[in-house]
Amino acid sequence: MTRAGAGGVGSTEPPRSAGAGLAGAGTWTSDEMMAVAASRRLTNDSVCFVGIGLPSLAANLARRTHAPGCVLVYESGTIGAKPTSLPLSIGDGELAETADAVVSVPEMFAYWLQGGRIDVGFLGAAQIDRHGNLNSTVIGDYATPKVRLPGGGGAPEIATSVSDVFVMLRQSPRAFVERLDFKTSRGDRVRFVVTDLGILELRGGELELVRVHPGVSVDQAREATGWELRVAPDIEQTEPPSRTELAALRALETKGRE
Amino acid sequence: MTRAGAGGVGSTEPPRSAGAGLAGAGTWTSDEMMAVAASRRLTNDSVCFVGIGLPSLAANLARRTHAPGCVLVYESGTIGAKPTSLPLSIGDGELAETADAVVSVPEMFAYWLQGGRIDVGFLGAAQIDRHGNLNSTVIGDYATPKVRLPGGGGAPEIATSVSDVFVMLRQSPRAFVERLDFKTSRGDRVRFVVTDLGILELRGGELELVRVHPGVSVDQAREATGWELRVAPDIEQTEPPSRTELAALRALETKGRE
Amino acid sequence: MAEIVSLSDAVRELVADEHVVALEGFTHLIPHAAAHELIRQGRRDLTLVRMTPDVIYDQLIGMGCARKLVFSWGGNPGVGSLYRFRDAVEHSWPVPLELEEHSHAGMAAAYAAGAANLPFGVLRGYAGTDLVAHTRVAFVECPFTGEQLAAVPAHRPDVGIIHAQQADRQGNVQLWGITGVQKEAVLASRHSIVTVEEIVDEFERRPDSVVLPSWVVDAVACVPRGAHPSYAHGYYERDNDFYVAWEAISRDRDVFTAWMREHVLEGVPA
Amino acid sequence: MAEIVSLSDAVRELVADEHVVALEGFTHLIPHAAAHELIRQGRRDLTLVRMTPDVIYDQLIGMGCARKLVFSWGGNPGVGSLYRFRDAVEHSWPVPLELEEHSHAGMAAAYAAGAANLPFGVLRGYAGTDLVAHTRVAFVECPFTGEQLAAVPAHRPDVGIIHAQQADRQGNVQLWGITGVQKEAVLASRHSIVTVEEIVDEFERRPDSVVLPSWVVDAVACVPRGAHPSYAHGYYERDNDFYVAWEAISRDRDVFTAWMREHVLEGVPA
Repeated sequence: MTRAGAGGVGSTEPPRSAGAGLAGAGTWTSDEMMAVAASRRLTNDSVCFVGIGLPSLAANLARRTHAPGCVLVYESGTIGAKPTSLPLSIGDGELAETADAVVSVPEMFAYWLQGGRIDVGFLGAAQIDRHGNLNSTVIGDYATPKVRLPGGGGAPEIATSVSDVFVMLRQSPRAFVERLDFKTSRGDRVRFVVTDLGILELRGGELELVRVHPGVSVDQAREATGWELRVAPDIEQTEPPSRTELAALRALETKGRE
Repeated sequence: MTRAGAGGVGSTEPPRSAGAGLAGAGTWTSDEMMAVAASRRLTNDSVCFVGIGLPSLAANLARRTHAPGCVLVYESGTIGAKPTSLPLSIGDGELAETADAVVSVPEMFAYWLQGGRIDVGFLGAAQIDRHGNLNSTVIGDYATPKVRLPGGGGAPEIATSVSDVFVMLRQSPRAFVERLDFKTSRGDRVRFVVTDLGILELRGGELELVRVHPGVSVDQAREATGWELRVAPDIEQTEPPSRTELAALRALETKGRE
Repeated sequence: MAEIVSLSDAVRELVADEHVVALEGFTHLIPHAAAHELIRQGRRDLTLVRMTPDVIYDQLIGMGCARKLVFSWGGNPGVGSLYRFRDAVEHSWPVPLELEEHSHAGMAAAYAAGAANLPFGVLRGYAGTDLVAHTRVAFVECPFTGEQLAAVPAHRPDVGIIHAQQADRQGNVQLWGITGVQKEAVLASRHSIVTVEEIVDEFERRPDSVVLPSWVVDAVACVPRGAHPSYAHGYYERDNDFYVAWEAISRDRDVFTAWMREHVLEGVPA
Repeated sequence: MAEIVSLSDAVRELVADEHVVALEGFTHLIPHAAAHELIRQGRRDLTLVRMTPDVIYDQLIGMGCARKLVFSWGGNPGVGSLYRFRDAVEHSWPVPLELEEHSHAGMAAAYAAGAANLPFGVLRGYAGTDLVAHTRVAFVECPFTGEQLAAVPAHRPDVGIIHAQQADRQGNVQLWGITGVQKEAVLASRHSIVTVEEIVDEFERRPDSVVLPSWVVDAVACVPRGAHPSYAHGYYERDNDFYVAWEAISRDRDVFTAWMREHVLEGVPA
């Protein structure tokens, strides 16, 4: 419940500029671009720890496009869930109904997450630093916070138990900060960060901009970052969402809203 | 699997004197007397950790006579088993089929036994000392044993996790010893020991003979004990098995053998 | 053996001021009706334990029932903030709220340790986070490998409260679907209350279901729709509109107070 | 993802001499056919792990496959002694057998720790017994209460082997009835082999069943009656006569050797 969506991207941040950030591309929203970009990094063999919101959208999109074998594990205890529509919460009934098995929450965290059986974990946050460390706990001082956020939930151990952490987080100087107000989870295993502007990868311990989404400039990404952003020499533009990806995504979203 | 029956009374010892020890009473065997005497100590509220053999017979007899509410828990994971016949092993299919629930063995030992939810645990052994400590591990030296016994199984933690330990063990100087060859489980929680000769209770940290079975003399019990046996001043004779008890017992045994 | 009683009797008899109380249900079978009864009976200074203090604890906290919260994720899932929780932490309204904050893995290990009657649970966690400085966690060394692992103190609530689909007439309980940490919450607690959708003559056992035998439960109360606005698998769906609507109700002290008066304080006790 | 292969291929590929191997099944679903395959393929110097090394390990030990035994109860359940086990311990026949002896609770905690990828398991046990001096156990102090608790090193076998009722064509596995410690044995092991009664198109899920998804299993082999003489709930009953007969077979080295030659070495591989 700390993944993007609940703890970060989706809900505690107001939707900033869905679509508008794409400077006229206009045929998809920035949320859709983020979901598509993240889904492409999942493979047919991936076992993913999935949260609600964009991560769930990305993982379910992967299952419906290039990675039908991708296994979805929700921290509520559902292993191998195959939802037909986007779940409203990580504990939706359909996850249990379509799962290979449902286990208890203590078992999920002990045997499955800590057990080292999960390849990919999605995380969101309110703040990220250049090393991929995340804050989803407080803005301001812990004892006298300016904003009390939901807290870490699964994040501290997801961040250290999965092989690859995928972060999904809208890019802004408020979120991409020089210094976290609180370190909720460690960045060591962050593989990349998908934002509404592009994709960053952790290279040599520091996040580096490796892709900008269509219609986004490197300067925009720099301005949206609270530290001096490293830019990869070989930076490329993200491949725009394909017709197939968008169709699959919208089918999912529509069903989820019905 | 270390309870009387598997680890002690029932099988590793040859049947010594079934019936004969009762000096002509002749209408029940000493096994039956032991099962009846143990079953009487169970109440309608008892939650029992049951092994195979005499303990299972005693607990199932209690359920069929004065304690229909007595809950049987087998270490194989079956909670609230209601077998119609005597199980052949602690893992018989009928235990699972008639149980309220079946849990994993790690859960059984962690949440249910160590959890402190079991009132009564039955134990057998090859040796017992005057403090109720038991040996079901080796006769002779551990590294170069004269006889390698099956080992502790559940006994070490049963002996310290249940409220009351009931020991069932045939009485002989070979079994009732001054000094154990190996301490497999502690005697602190032993409430009484049912033997083929009588009943001993742990009083002030030492076992004391409080009952002799019909046809058994106190001297017989003394001779069958490897230390100087304390005898309760108020020692009584065990009430012989009633017609009801014997009928219920034999119905169970017959079904078990079918 | 569980007694089958009314919810108000169960709460009256088993939950006292200053108790440590865990109401569990991980996104599913959240015992809302029981929380409302705690509010109606005016319990104070509770230490509330729950992995995901969502709307149910927002209500308890906003009504001033809690002195301390032990938790790992406090939000309105899929919607946003819990404003009553935030108001208590940020502005001590209506009373100050002490926090003992864990990760999900730490909370789960603490419940499992409690259920197993151990004083602490062990996990590979917390290390390298700022949580370490702000919660009850210690590090223990593996006597075989030398590795440092996190230890969390076991949860041992005075009362564990859950909602389940069914009880039988003997007070045995069955729940299924997402079963979360409910078994551990009941087994870790000194006493337990289970509200159920219905009382049946005999269970039909379900795959991945949890059965709690009557002798580990103190009180069973039949409260149909007792998990609303969360859901009861096989009985009713999550009332997602309510979660969305809670955002506006929770955001304002007066709106919240009026809503609670109308819907809970003056509601019909179960 | 599990591959569906023959038992002999699975054993050939995954089990090597000197491996630590756990064959589990608590009185039920004991993987006898897999043990026979280990014997036929002549594995040596294995460290065999099992809570209840009953007839299955008596056979492996008597055939000289094992160098070490990690266990908690070694008898012929309901019958008596394991004479091959005793002969190895008492007279080093056919080879010496090192023992690492635990209690059931300790073995269960060690498997659970292994499944959870922890280096040790914690329990309230062993204290005050002579086991402490003869096994791998240590005591750790609770950092919150000061209580001393036993720590056992996690089981992390090279290969875990179990028998289950069913696999589906993707290699997902389902077992039910008494499920023992099999889930933990598989999850604690680096590799795993599951023999099954049958391969089905789709599971019918059962109450209290365990499902192991294909991606945590290495090899599935279809071996009907692969648990005989133990039983497979819903398929066949325990062959109690065999357990009783084993007493006489096991008691004598020559009788044992002849029996194994006839029934296992010259038996038809699965």
